[in-house]
Amino acid sequence: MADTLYAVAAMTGLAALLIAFIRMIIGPTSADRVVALDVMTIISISLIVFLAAFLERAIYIDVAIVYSIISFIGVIAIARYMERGI
Amino acid sequence: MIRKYAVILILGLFVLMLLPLLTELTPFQELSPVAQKYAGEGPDALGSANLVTSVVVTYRGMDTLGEVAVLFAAAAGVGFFLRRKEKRPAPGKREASALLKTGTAFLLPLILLVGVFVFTHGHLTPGGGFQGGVLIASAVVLFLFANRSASVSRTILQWTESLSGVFYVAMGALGLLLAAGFLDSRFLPPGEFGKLFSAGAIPVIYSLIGLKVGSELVGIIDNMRGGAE
Amino acid sequence: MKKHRAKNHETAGRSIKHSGILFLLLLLVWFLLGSRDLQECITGLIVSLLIVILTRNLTPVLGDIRLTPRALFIGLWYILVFFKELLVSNLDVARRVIDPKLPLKPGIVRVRTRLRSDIGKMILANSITLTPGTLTVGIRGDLLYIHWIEIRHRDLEGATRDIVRKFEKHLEVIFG
Amino acid sequence: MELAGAIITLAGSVFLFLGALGLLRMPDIYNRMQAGTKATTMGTLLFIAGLALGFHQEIGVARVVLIILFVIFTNPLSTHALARAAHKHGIPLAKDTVKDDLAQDEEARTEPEGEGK
Amino acid sequence: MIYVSIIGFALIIIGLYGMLTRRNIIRIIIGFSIADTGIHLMMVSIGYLKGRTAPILDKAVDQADALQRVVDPVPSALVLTAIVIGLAVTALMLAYAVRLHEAKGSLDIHDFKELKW
Repeated sequence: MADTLYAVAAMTGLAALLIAFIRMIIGPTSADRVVALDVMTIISISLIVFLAAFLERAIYIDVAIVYSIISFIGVIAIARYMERGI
Repeated sequence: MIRKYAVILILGLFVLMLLPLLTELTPFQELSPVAQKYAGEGPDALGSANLVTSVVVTYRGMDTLGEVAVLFAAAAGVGFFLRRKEKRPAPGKREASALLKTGTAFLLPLILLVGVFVFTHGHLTPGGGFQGGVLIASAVVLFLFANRSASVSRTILQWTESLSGVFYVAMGALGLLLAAGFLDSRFLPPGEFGKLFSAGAIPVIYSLIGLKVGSELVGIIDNMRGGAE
Repeated sequence: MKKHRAKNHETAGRSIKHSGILFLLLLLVWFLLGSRDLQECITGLIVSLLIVILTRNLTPVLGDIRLTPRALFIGLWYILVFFKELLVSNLDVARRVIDPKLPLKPGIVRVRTRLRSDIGKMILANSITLTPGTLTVGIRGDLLYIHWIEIRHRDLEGATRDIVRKFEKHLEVIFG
Repeated sequence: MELAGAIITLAGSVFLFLGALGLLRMPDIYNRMQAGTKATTMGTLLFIAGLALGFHQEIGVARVVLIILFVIFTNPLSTHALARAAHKHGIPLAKDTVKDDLAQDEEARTEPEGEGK
Repeated sequence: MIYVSIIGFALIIIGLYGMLTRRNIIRIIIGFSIADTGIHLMMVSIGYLKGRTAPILDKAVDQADALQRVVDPVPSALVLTAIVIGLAVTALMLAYAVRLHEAKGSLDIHDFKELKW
């Protein structure tokens, strides 16, 4: 029962990833694409934790932490570039 | 028009050249003999839980030394191309939002800490010197993005980089003197498997690599920022 | 890094307070990251101390936090308020997204905050961004520019009352 | 315990999905950010918390708490930076936008801003 | 893991195509970066063994059955090296692009005719 629910949750997460990807492809402005990429990153972090739980490897959580930090800095970099700050 | 056909021809030749990589690729059923030696002996002999780390730092330590040297050469090249005598904030650059400045002042130490964690736990977690160095560099990059007029102290950077490089090579020489060969990490006690102070000199060497990589990357970023007008 | 000279007694006190809070925070993060045996403790202490010393020239933003018992209690209460607002906000967004007509009336309004400290403003802006239909777009002094998904008040006072007050009354106690 | 975790994770994934859907449906970038930030922050929070509840022996709770704290702090900050950049970049608001005080004030004063003091 | 190999192969070809057809130097560098990533993916996929896990020993993977449970660590180590070298090369190319831009005020590869015959 619980495993089925978890699997459904992961599938929903993957679907969300795909939808955000559509926005990244069509997004009229660069800011739209960056927002879509940010959302995709956050969904991926959730899915990495999901994998860590189901493969029973706690070490994959470290990957999620570092990924969230790097994506934050990447978004800030693009934002500062767009407002001509760097 | 000819250009287009030339491009297609070159790409086709590349596909032909690289296609055997795909078609001849037979997935391994077992670990290769080298990997069997590393995976079988590595944990006992070196005490490192992360097999990739034991390969990178000890078994293939010379490769890593060369890699660090290449990175150093690249940093020096970037510095050579883009070096400026003095730096001033270019006019017309917009200040960052006050919220971002506050957030940076608060997040910078935390990201630095995670970076240090990643490179000190290279033998236990998926981290390591290069990943930790990149995290440290990105923390400094965040600071530079948020504060237009800020600059990084060159003296600190150069001292960190040189000292960690010198100590890295010195650790390698110590391995030559006290253990089996250059960059052999077994001259410190192996400690208890899975603890922080274990795996001989691997954490020390990887921390030095982390500091060196971090300061080199910060140097590259700083030079690029000063060079772009 | 950026030079910050402690000019008088008050800024020096603020700086020391900042360092202390930052040190505790770093230790907490270190323990959350790794295991908690003796070797980790010693390394964590040394690393945190080093980082606090290295970053001493940054703006001491954490020095504005008040550490009175009342502030701590309000802080815990604030977390509950915040999570409630987060939940409401998500149900609100969900309703809007699912509704086929997309009920929107967006615009950017000004609001005024009474908070003086930088960190207080940051927490306030973050809270506003995460709560129903509002998104902080800009800040200038004590004016915040909020993108509001459904404008209910066009004037500054009404918008301030609707968006800011519910957080501000708690944050005022914690940060001043 | 495991069932409760699974239900929380499912709720989180629904929020993630709604956030992505909002990203697709909303008319302009600022409204997209509204959906993107709020729903995904809450979604990630619930998703990860549910997993931590169900699998606390396997993955440990401490690091999961760290991820949640980090996401709560940085996600609104990066969204704010991006929204500000989009506004400065001149990306227009949707057609049915009622008012834009920021652009109004921006025109009134031309000096560089952002100091906050 | 033949899929990963195919994706890596496709990335290499896409990157090469970009490098050959684009005129802007920055885009050429991006093409190089994409091809680089494709090479990394192919190298990692060669070391993969079906049903095995990352070569890091902890509570979940015992030292005793490590030989049966982990993937090949050598390609991973090589990819670590390759990533760092790729980063160094990219940084150097970007620095050179900055200098070219300063020299000619343009990043179009067709404006640099000195080496053409």
